[in-house]
Amino acid sequence: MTLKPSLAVDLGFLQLKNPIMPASGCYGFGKEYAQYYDLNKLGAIVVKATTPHERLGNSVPRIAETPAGMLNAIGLQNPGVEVVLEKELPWLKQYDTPVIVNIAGSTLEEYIEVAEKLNQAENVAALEVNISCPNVKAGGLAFGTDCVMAEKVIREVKNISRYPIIAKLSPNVTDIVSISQSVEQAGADAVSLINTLLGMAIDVHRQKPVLANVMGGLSGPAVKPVALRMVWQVSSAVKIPVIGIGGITTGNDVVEFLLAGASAVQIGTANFVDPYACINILQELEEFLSTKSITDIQELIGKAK
Amino acid sequence: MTLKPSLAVDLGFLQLKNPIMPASGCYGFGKEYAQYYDLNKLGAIVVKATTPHERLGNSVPRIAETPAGMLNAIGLQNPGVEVVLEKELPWLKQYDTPVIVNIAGSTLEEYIEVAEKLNQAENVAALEVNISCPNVKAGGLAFGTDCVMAEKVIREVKNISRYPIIAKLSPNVTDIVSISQSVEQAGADAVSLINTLLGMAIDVHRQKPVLANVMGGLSGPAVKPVALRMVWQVSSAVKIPVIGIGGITTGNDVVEFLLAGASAVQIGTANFVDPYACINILQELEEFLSTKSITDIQELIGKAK
Amino acid sequence: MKHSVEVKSHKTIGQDLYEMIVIAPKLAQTAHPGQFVHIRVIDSLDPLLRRPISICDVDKKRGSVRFIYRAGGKGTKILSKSKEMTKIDLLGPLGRGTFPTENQAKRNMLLIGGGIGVPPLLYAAKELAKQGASITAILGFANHQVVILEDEFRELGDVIVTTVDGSYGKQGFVTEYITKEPDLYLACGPKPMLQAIKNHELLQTANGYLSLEEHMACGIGACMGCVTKISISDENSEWKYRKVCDCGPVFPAERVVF
Amino acid sequence: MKHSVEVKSHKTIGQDLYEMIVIAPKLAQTAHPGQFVHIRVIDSLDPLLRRPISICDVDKKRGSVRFIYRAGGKGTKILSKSKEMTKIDLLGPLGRGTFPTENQAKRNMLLIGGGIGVPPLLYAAKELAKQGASITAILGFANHQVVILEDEFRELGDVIVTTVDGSYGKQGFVTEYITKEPDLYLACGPKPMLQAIKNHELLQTANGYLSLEEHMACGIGACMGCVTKISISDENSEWKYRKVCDCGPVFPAERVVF
Ligand SMILES: Cc1cc2nc3c(=O)[nH]c(=O)nc-3n(C[C@H](O)[C@H](O)[C@H](O)COP(=O)(O)OP(=O)(O)OC[C@H]3O[C@@H](n4cnc5c(N)ncnc54)[C@H](O)[C@@H]3O)c2cc1C
Ligand SMILES: Cc1cc2nc3c(=O)[nH]c(=O)nc-3n(C[C@H](O)[C@H](O)[C@H](O)COP(=O)(O)OP(=O)(O)OC[C@H]3O[C@@H](n4cnc5c(N)ncnc54)[C@H](O)[C@@H]3O)c2cc1C
Ligand SMILES: Cc1cc2nc3c(=O)[nH]c(=O)nc-3n(C[C@H](O)[C@H](O)[C@H](O)COP(=O)(O)O)c2cc1C
Ligand SMILES: Cc1cc2nc3c(=O)[nH]c(=O)nc-3n(C[C@H](O)[C@H](O)[C@H](O)COP(=O)(O)O)c2cc1C
Ligand code: FES
Ligand code: FES
Repeated sequence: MTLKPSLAVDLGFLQLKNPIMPASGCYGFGKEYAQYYDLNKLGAIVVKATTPHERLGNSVPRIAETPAGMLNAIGLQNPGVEVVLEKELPWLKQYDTPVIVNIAGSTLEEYIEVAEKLNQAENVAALEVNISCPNVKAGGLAFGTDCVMAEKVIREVKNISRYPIIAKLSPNVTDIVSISQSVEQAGADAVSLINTLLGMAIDVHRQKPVLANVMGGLSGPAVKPVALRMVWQVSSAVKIPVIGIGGITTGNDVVEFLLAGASAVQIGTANFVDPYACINILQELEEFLSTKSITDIQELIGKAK
Repeated sequence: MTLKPSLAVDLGFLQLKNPIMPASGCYGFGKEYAQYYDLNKLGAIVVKATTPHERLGNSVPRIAETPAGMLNAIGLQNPGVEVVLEKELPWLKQYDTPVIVNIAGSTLEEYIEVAEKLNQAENVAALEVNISCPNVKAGGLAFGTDCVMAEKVIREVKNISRYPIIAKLSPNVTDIVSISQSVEQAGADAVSLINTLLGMAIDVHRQKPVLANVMGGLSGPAVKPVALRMVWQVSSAVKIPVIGIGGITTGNDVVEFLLAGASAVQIGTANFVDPYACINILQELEEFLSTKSITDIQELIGKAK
Repeated sequence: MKHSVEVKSHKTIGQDLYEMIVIAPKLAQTAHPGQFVHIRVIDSLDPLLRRPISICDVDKKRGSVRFIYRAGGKGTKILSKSKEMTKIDLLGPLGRGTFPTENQAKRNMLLIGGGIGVPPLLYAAKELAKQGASITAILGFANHQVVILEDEFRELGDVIVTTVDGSYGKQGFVTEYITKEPDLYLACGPKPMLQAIKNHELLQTANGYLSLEEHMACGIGACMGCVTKISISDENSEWKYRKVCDCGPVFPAERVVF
Repeated sequence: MKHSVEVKSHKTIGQDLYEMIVIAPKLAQTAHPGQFVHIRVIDSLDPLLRRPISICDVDKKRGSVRFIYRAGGKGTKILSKSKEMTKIDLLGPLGRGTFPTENQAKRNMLLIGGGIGVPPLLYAAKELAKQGASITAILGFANHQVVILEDEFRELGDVIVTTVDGSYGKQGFVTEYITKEPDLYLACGPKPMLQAIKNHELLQTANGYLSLEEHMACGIGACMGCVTKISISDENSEWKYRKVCDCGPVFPAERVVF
């Protein structure tokens, strides 16, 4: 018999007991999933995007199903950073799993404001700067699709924040490599990708877009090939660790992202399909390693190149 | 009882008996599907990309299945424009369905060369200029992701060709609207979109990319939401007709594209799933119109806006 | 809260309408009227999302739970093909906002259901009847082919059935047959119906509860997908988005903002 | 050429191995040895593509066709669950490059199969045996659990079974048991095996045919997905890509470029 494989991964600024973390916006602040399993089993938790002030979000419908995927247009509904500081983060203190706070804003100033406020928190392991949300007018997407703006927001947040910074990139760009290099240049400690692809669906009976917001972000298995390609490209172009996101639903999917060069992954939509998704994936991953007699998961990172 | 609905659509430069045409590269030159049904039933036929000289294409595997989609990296294998002129186009003369020839090249000169040669053909209704193939090094994609280059190649081809020009756009861009406006400016008579999204898949057992070419083009139902969104955006931004492509497998999918602003559609991957796809879709479309008592399909174009 | 349950019986009970009974003792024990389950109709990536279906009735003794649903779209059509003896994956009971069925003895209860909104009212009606509440049910349908549960409601109280096309029962909408003010009303059905009920002149002072529907992804409160406008005070028109899956699906009528 | 056929029997015949017999009179009448069908394993968008499976045997009288396949991945695992009496959608017979089984009377035929490459040789062997050809089959497998069709080949000629791990028959690879030059050889199996066969010293002057596999989308020659390198002349090493689905799946061994 072989030894139990080591699942730990090292992001440099953060050591994780395993590479699995729920993706922002797909896991609330953890409470709902805590009814299903112990959150300490996760490598880290990425919480819902936080903005300086409460946001009501978009009108409904906010959700549309698409082939092997879904569209969402939540519009960053969240209670604002103050409430997150007072209620959500303290609740997460009962777990020793690192908490990554996803931050968003409509202006550069908003990003700075929320990052600054979060410096007061006691249990934040890193900030994930969402420069890629397609669901907010004048929102993050503009920052994430332009190298100069991306560089600027990451640099400013990095300057102000006491935490490591993960830049979350948008796939809705011609050249993901140059965006990733810009944020590396700006001091990002890691990049995570992808956020959702901009898409839409139409209800042929009502003859109107399904989503009240018309367009929304496409996620789920459908986007996996695009995500994997971008992780492959970016991990060859930057020195900072890459966190892979997009359509992961199985342990094998995680292996694909690691082989493509990701050091860790995030699970989004799969949590909706099965609340135990993260746990099942973790188990499948462990079985994969055992079957292949791989003792250290980090061997896999970038191995397909 | 209502009258049989009219399925005819008018692209200005071309009248089609119905809006359904097979997409380039997914239908060869029609011969294979002619064994299944009468090609005269189609609105038009778009044939495989043609280059000035024969191209061998990429190594195998060239095909990978993905969730509700597939990747291909054919690499524009084709016999070259001379053979197309001598063998393939003459064979298609037996049908009165308009033939649209998809052209590609690695340089501006190649596009011009192939367009020039095609002026000799007797049964070409339009050229579809593929400035969006992700599978060729130094290939079309570069033209399709840059406004200046896109404008240039379309303008030059338009100048040299005696046919209406359809510019086939790549979805791998930050701003599809400005690309579409550039080609409209350059004189394109229509735009067709989308070509494939750049993606990849990894074989976790071999620990290597599935495709010999590493990356390939993602097509099929998975991409439909992205295609639909781009058709919606582009049809609001240009005056020339828009031909919708991407993941169409049912009559309802066609209705979605028409409602989003497409004047006609192309069917790609669905032909592989079912050789009768175009015919089945056509029938579903007719049934949809009958059920909704719509007498003229053109009523649907852009109606969801 | 996640169950793999066996389909005990599954049959069609009207045009595109299905009744599915599953063996799920834990669910039967814990479910409240108004709650729902979130069903994975097939172990496949397409369709990807679960489908929310209300609990129509429970049999605590036999440990079974009944659902009635319309096979209208892709997911429910697939569900309708699941055979007896096979297993189905579901989450539930879900929803903290339920129909108030406790301490309602001797009160006059009006239950108003529209189409596929009728089933969740049955469980509520049974619980109310047990306590001796006096029940009137107004059940509205599109036409005769989709009339369901009439007999079962008749066992519990007075029933008025309406059809839009007049092909069965009274012709018209449910709201046309509300004739006196109840102590409490419970309603489930399409949004326009719920709005008309809330605004009905005879229901302005009665306590009422509305069961809402919204497109859902997670079904458990994590994605913020399924919100509805709920007023935060009685005084003014200020509202916040509340999650239907978590704070609902049943909300006090006076809080629901249309 | 597109058929909706009924599954007559479907059973497991070894580790992850299934035998499926379908009622398909037209297919049975027209199929040649070496041809394949392209199967839609489920009417769903996931998995999206058809799966190519060789024709293992046909019964022209009963109008049935037999397939043997390994349920290894997503699509074939779903296929393995299709029950008797249900319908399956398939295209075929496909492939213009087939095993030459006509006018081979009295000749010495060597059939070499590796693993799941064995089934398509059975139909060829039967046709050859009918004409009185003398048949030797070398059938190679990974281990005892996946040995298939041995008895049926024994009815048609001499058989050598090999397993890589020696758990059954002779230990080793099929190429180790080629002991004399046949008039004609037919082979199907993994690429490295086919390459070793083509290069085998005893097979340098014999006529040979190899059945190839490649990832396919359309299966009918339209997508250019499934190409393989085929030399265009005997003299030099020039090759072109030819479609396995259309020009193959069987090619003359001397034309196949590895
Ligand atoms: C709390 C709740 C309880 C429900 N109880 C019942 C019930 O007991 N019986 C019944 O027949 N129906 C019920 N519904 C409605 C039912 O969920 C939808 O009809 C069903 O999800 C539609 O799926 P589909 O596969 O038929 O359609 P599709 O067209 O395949 O659906 C596409 C997507 O839209 C969503 N969707 C479409 N219509 C609705 C809708 N009306 N409400 C929510 N999501 C929708 C689907 O869930 C899916 O994500 C309930 C809905 C909710 C929210
Ligand atoms: C002409 C031909 C005849 C064949 N005959 C048989 C047979 O009789 N019995 C049998 O067991 N197998 C046969 N195969 C191989 C069989 O097609 C694959 O094992 C099968 O497609 C794998 O699908 P999956 O769902 O198991 O795997 P998945 O991993 O789900 O497959 C993913 C994708 O890769 C493709 N793929 C994976 N492996 C192969 C392969 N070896 N060849 C072609 N495509 C592949 C699949 O078709 C699918 O598109 C044949 C292949 C070809 C080309
Ligand atoms: C309902 C929903 C809400 C999301 N909200 C956020 C968010 O607040 N911040 C963010 O950075 N990404 C958000 N995302 C994007 C996900 O974190 C993730 O990048 C994306 O869904 C792709 O991963 P998946 O395919 O595993 O879902 C959201 C996604 C979904 C589906
Ligand atoms: C196998 C394959 C080959 C293709 N070859 C071409 C091509 O030669 N020229 C071109 O413009 N597009 C080509 N395409 C893109 C399609 O025409 C179409 O734009 C794309 O597949 C999206 O449509 P679909 O989802 O319906 O397949 C090809 C697509 C596939 C799958
Ligand atoms: S469905 Fe996710 S919050 Fe309600
Ligand atoms: S699979 Fe399409 S050409 Fe062979």
